[in-house]
Amino acid sequence: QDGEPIKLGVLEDQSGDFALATIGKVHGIELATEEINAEGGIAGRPIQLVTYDTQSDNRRYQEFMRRVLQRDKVDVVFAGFSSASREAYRPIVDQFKGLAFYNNQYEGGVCDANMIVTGAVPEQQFSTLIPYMMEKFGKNVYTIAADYNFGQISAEWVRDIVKENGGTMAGEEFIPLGVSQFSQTIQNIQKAKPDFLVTLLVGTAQASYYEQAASANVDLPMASSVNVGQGYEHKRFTPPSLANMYVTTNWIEEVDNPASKAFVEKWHKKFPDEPYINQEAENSYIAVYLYKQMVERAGSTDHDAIRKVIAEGDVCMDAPEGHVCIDPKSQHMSHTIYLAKVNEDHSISFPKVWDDIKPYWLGDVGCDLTKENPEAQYTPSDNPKAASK
Amino acid sequence: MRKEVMLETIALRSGYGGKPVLQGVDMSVRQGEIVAVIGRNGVGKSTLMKSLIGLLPPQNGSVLFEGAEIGALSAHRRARLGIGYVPQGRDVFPRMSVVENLLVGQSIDGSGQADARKRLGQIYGYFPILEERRDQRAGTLSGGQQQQLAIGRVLMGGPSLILLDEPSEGIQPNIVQDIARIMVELNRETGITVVFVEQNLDMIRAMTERCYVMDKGAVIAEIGAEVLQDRDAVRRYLAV
Amino acid sequence: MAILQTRKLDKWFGGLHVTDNVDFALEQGEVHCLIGPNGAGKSTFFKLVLGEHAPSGGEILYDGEDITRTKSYERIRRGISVKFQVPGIFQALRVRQNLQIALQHHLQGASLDEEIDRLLEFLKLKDTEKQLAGSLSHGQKQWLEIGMAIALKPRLLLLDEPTAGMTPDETHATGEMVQALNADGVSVLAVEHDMAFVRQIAQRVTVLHFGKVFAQGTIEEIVADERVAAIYLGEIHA
Amino acid sequence: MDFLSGLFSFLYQTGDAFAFLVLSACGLAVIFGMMGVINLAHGEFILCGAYVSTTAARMGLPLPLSICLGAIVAGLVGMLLERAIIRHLYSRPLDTIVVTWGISMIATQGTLILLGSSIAGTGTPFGSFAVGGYGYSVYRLVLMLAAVATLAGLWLIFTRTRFGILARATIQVPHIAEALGVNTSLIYSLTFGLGAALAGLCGGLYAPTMTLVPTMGSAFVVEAFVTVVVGGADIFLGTAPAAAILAFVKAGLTSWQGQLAGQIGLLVAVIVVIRILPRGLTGFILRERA
Amino acid sequence: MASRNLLTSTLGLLEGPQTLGKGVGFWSGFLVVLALACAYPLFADGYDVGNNVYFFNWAFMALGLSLIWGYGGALSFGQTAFFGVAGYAYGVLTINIGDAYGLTFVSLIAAVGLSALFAAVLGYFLFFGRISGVFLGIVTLSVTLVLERFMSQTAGPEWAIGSARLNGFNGMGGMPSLTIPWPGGDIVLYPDVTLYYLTLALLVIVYLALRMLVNSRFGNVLVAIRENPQRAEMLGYDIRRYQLGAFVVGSGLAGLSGVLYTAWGNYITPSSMGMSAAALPVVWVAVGGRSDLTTTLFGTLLVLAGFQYLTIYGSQYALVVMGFLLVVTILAAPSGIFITVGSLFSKGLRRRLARERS
Ligand SMILES: Nc1ncnc2c1ncn2[C@@H]1O[C@H](COP(=O)(O)OP(=O)(O)OP(=O)(O)O)[C@@H](O)[C@H]1O
Ligand SMILES: Nc1ncnc2c1ncn2[C@@H]1O[C@H](COP(=O)(O)OP(=O)(O)OP(=O)(O)O)[C@@H](O)[C@H]1O
Ligand SMILES: NC(N)=O
Ligand SMILES: [Mg+2]
Ligand SMILES: [Mg+2]
Repeated sequence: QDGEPIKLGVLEDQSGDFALATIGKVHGIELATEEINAEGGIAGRPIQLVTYDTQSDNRRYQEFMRRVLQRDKVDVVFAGFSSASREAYRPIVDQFKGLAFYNNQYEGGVCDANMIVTGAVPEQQFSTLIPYMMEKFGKNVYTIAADYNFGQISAEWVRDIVKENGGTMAGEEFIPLGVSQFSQTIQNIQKAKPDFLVTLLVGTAQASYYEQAASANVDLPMASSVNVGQGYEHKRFTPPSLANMYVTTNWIEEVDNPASKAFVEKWHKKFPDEPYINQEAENSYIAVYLYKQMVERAGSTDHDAIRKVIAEGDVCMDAPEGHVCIDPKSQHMSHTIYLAKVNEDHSISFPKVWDDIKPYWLGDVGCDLTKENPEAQYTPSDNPKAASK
Repeated sequence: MRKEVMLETIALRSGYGGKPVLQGVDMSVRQGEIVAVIGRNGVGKSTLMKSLIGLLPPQNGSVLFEGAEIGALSAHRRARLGIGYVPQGRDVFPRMSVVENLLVGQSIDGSGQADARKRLGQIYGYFPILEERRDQRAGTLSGGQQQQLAIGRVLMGGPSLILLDEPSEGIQPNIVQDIARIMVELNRETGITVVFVEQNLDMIRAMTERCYVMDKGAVIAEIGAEVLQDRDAVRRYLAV
Repeated sequence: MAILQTRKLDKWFGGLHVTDNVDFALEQGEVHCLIGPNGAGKSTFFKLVLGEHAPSGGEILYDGEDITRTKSYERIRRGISVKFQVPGIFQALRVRQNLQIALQHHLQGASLDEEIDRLLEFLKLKDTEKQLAGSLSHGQKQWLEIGMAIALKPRLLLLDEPTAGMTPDETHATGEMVQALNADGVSVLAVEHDMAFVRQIAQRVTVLHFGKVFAQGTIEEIVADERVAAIYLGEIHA
Repeated sequence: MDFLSGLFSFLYQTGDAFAFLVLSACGLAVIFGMMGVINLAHGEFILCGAYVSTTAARMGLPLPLSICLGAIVAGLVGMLLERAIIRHLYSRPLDTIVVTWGISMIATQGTLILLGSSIAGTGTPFGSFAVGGYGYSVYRLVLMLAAVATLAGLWLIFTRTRFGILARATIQVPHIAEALGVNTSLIYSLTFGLGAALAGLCGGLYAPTMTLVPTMGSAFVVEAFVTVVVGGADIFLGTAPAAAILAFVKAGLTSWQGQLAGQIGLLVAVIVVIRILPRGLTGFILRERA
Repeated sequence: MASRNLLTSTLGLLEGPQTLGKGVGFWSGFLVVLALACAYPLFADGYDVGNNVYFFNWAFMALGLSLIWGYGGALSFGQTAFFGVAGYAYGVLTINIGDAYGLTFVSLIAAVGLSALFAAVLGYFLFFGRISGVFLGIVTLSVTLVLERFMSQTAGPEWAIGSARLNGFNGMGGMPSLTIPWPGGDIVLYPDVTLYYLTLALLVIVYLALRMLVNSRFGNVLVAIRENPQRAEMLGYDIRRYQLGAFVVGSGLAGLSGVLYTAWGNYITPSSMGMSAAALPVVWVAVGGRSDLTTTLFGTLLVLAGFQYLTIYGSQYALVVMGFLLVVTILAAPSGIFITVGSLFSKGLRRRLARERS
């Protein structure tokens, strides 16, 4: 055991549609690993990465999840960008009783003891963002969202929060993934005259919306939980197409505090060509340190032991974004949430920061992984609490 | 008045893939001559024509045109030397109109637009149906109409040598006679050289006095006017 | 009784009247030739009879039954069979397989093989049985297609220019084959421009011109007809 | 007034969809519709046009010139590929599926490796105008004009120039065209190059309106294929009406029921049109005319 | 006696003009390969065995496409539609009726049947509407894309059949693996040795049955239709029925792939009906050599294994290398990789290659 490397599987999309947002995740893991190994590894054991390129293809996740668990016998695996890829590999993790980290913001709801989630979830991103926007710009809201689980569930969150805060939905529109032409959508928005727009657009094709809206002179404040933080559109598009957009993110490279600055600096030293360090990259980096902590406290890589550590409720660390902790009930992570505002020239300012927003929702609806493990994904309309009502 | 040899093959061998068909063909055609090639089904007549125009590369032997070796040239280069080819089975461009088909033929001499009008008029004179159906898609022409188009098409390029593979096929008798007449006329007026594969003895007799007989991929005889007049004699050559 | 009859059969291609009110009857057991200028509508007539084209008007009777709307394959199954003007064979299959596909309708096993061999012999294609049909010479393709047409054991055989590209001897042999089939009771309708062949086989001849029946009669009558000479035959046969 | 602005809006939306379909499809209409090469790398020619034109524009070349440059570079790349690879496959067009799929993989991933996961855009020029209280992008009118001009240009090239006639002849019966003195190998290169250039033009034209990533070509491919095929055998007769019908259906359904309906409606329209006209629109038009 | 004749003539169809390989040599080779395949789990670890099951899963779809396209000449670009329909059907059925009493196998059969039924309806619409060539390819592609886009947006709770949530783009999970009822505890077929043997057996059966089918009268006609549909019709065959028949069988096999895949990974997703998924079977089949079952089978397994290998070891260059290999293979091996490579060793293949070259 002693001195034997700890094997950490990495399944991320280094090519294909998602590569833009996910290559940085691999780099984050590599950076953390290098640092940890330089400091003597995890409890004296070096981390050994076993990395596969999943090519933005769900089937590769299935193939390689089996491979890392069965052949490479990794101790833990960090895997997946899209929720579909996570759902593709989750049955395999469950079958082999593996332990997987999903280091991505997503629609929330995974209640599975074999999964640890470090990405942000809706209660962290929307319960902060939407009330802020309503207060600042008005209560009439229009949502355009990618027409799949993430978009639909996020839109549901937005809708509920708008209602709770006494606002109205001026409209809601779902855009199939891969759509790149928005003329009609733009007109629908203009017709509805909302006070602000919530954009839950996902993927590179859908990002074309901003340029097209700008050229049609849609001059609305925008709110988003995915853009900027994930796809760094403000860096890629010509100003001012993203101006006046507000994003809640648990971290981006513009975050202005010493820890964050140091983090950015060492990152760019190691990866000078990195176009942008996004929030998922930071989540992935954090995750390695959290895992280190869990293993060291558990005294082994054994999952049950690790879960006992998590159950203690104080697996926490000071990350570039601030203090974060793993919630024992859901095995999701608390976050510091930054409200990033995109200015005319696409520079970023942070009008507001929320400390320590907990991933409370799963616990509220009845997920308690310290007691039982349903290996399921709950949604606002489909969860134990909704069922018992 | 012996004229120069225009086209000559020496021990020409060619075929498809590994399969040899022509087993050493020797023939020679003088400038301004009309020569027929006859033979039973499958002896290699069409193969010979394809080898002359360059659609099949020679495996051995040579093809000389006006004294120069052309065996290594691609088909379009040979065509541009002034060789016109009418394939067996017509092969018109099916989804192009009749005029457009004719215009393609111009590439043989790459002439300009002005000339085209004159040539078109001439060809419409030979084959009035082509003018009538000027804008019809060639693929919907009747078999005989297509054959006329295929012949008209090479004449558009004003070739100095024309290779005809069974030109009478599918054509109504009186037009067969017309075609024979046209060829002879052209030959007289412009000195065009003609090599043609044909089964129709009347047409052969109407056009030529000299005829190569092929069998099993080789020229086995050369027959002249007297023999051609004798139907039974010709038949004997063509029998097994 | 007529095995094939058309009544006021009509076909337009856009503005072109290709088959113009054709009333035609082919008697049971007859060998009948259809001649006429290029573009007269002979091949189109065949295609109408076979159901390749839908007529613009009129009807087609086979064996006294209306088959105007019957599907092509059904017409074939009732005993019509055809050799097209442009050889239609299975280019990428071997010669033998071409015949097998035609023959497997009514034969199988050893008798199928025997019949294929017999046909190959008859068509002089024995040497080429393993060749791909697409690599046959033009004339050989014609033979193969004739072979496929007769392999169906038709009651009515339609031949569109069967001897195109054949030597006089081969043409003659084809004529004998047609006569042999006819002796077995097959009715034949052939389109041909080769008058020697027409002379050899035709019991009756119909001349089509501009889609209309222009003349009808024995070959002697037709050849003697000056109007036919003018539009079609030219001086040699006049 | 309300009616008029509504009408304008519908025409604008239909025109917008039409432009997208036409510009996506033109290059494919030449390469697939004419040459029979099933070009699954069509999107990558578009990518090439987009990247080149954007890079040129960011280096200071005026946008129209940059777009032309994109088209030219894509065309040259196309000719190169034709020479090296595609020309060996004309006798077996189905195999072009695999080869162009391979080329597409190389191009997409190669771009990712060499140029990173995205490049910065140029922004959409010309600003906006308003009709009946709604803002519209001027540039999208330019796209519509470009679509019509491209169609007209293609039609002229292929029916009114000698190159066009020779190209069609070469593609229909290559060996006979060759035997008639046509340099078919040159014609093939030029034709393929033209198709690639048109794809590049599409990329250049849409680059200012889109995210520039290595996989961006895939946004065009399905629409392009569908338009060309619904058009049928004669691309010059078929592509424009096909694009018009599909654009009408797509714009109508999108404005009525949203983007999903527009997407699905487009595909269902394809199925229905082909079912009614199994030879595509060309087959239908020709039967009416002949 | 009669039945014996029937048997021998049926078995005789195992070889014929439509399939490569005949005689003692070929069949001994076949047995050797089969024996090796049977012995494989004894030497391989659990991962390799399960991974091979995964490869086998796709082979059915490839064989089906070979029948439809390679033999019948109808390029269906939408085999993944049937794959998806059957996969989802298996999921919905098993989630609702459970995995006891061999019900997973009932679901398997029902799901394959459903995809075949869907193929029959669609095929009727296509072939009886005389749709062919590229038109067929585009219509089938459109069908599969419609299914993909539709299924992608079924995330909401209203999209459920019984207790089975369709779950949109994220895909449907939670269906049981194939389960054999067994006294003293059902045997759950995880991707492991038992599932390996089951899948292998299915594959051998399907392969042999297809060989018999294509060498039968039906196969002759199918090939004839590919070569010249008009001629085939003029020989009295109702070509639409034959095309439909091939389409239904081939699509049923795609359905079988879908079920096996879904049961293997307990997961099915709309993207398995998307554009790139739809192109894959075409690529596999073309690389091996579409007009033969054996080359299709081995080509598919080769491409699957080769690409996975490249992805494992090729890092981000994997896709470039794959693309390059595809291009080179098609250029260098015009009749598919096996015939071309095989022709180096075998005279028969050499002749076939020469024929296809010319
Ligand atoms: N593409 C080909 N591939 C292979 N062999 C071929 C090909 N074309 C023709 N052959 C063979 O070459 C031989 C000669 O054919 P060719 O076409 O030259 O005959 P031909 O004399 O023109 O006959 P016909 O009078 O029937 O037109 C024949 O045996 C034929 O089977
Ligand atoms: N699909 C079509 N569209 C338009 N016109 C057509 C079509 N098919 C045939 N035609 C025309 O119909 C007429 C009759 O053609 P058909 O093929 O029946 O003639 P044919 O009598 O067989 O002539 P040939 O002796 O030359 O074979 C011709 O003028 C032809 O151009
Ligand atoms: N997890 C997401 N953004 O799909
Ligand atoms: Mg010949
Ligand atoms: Mg005819």
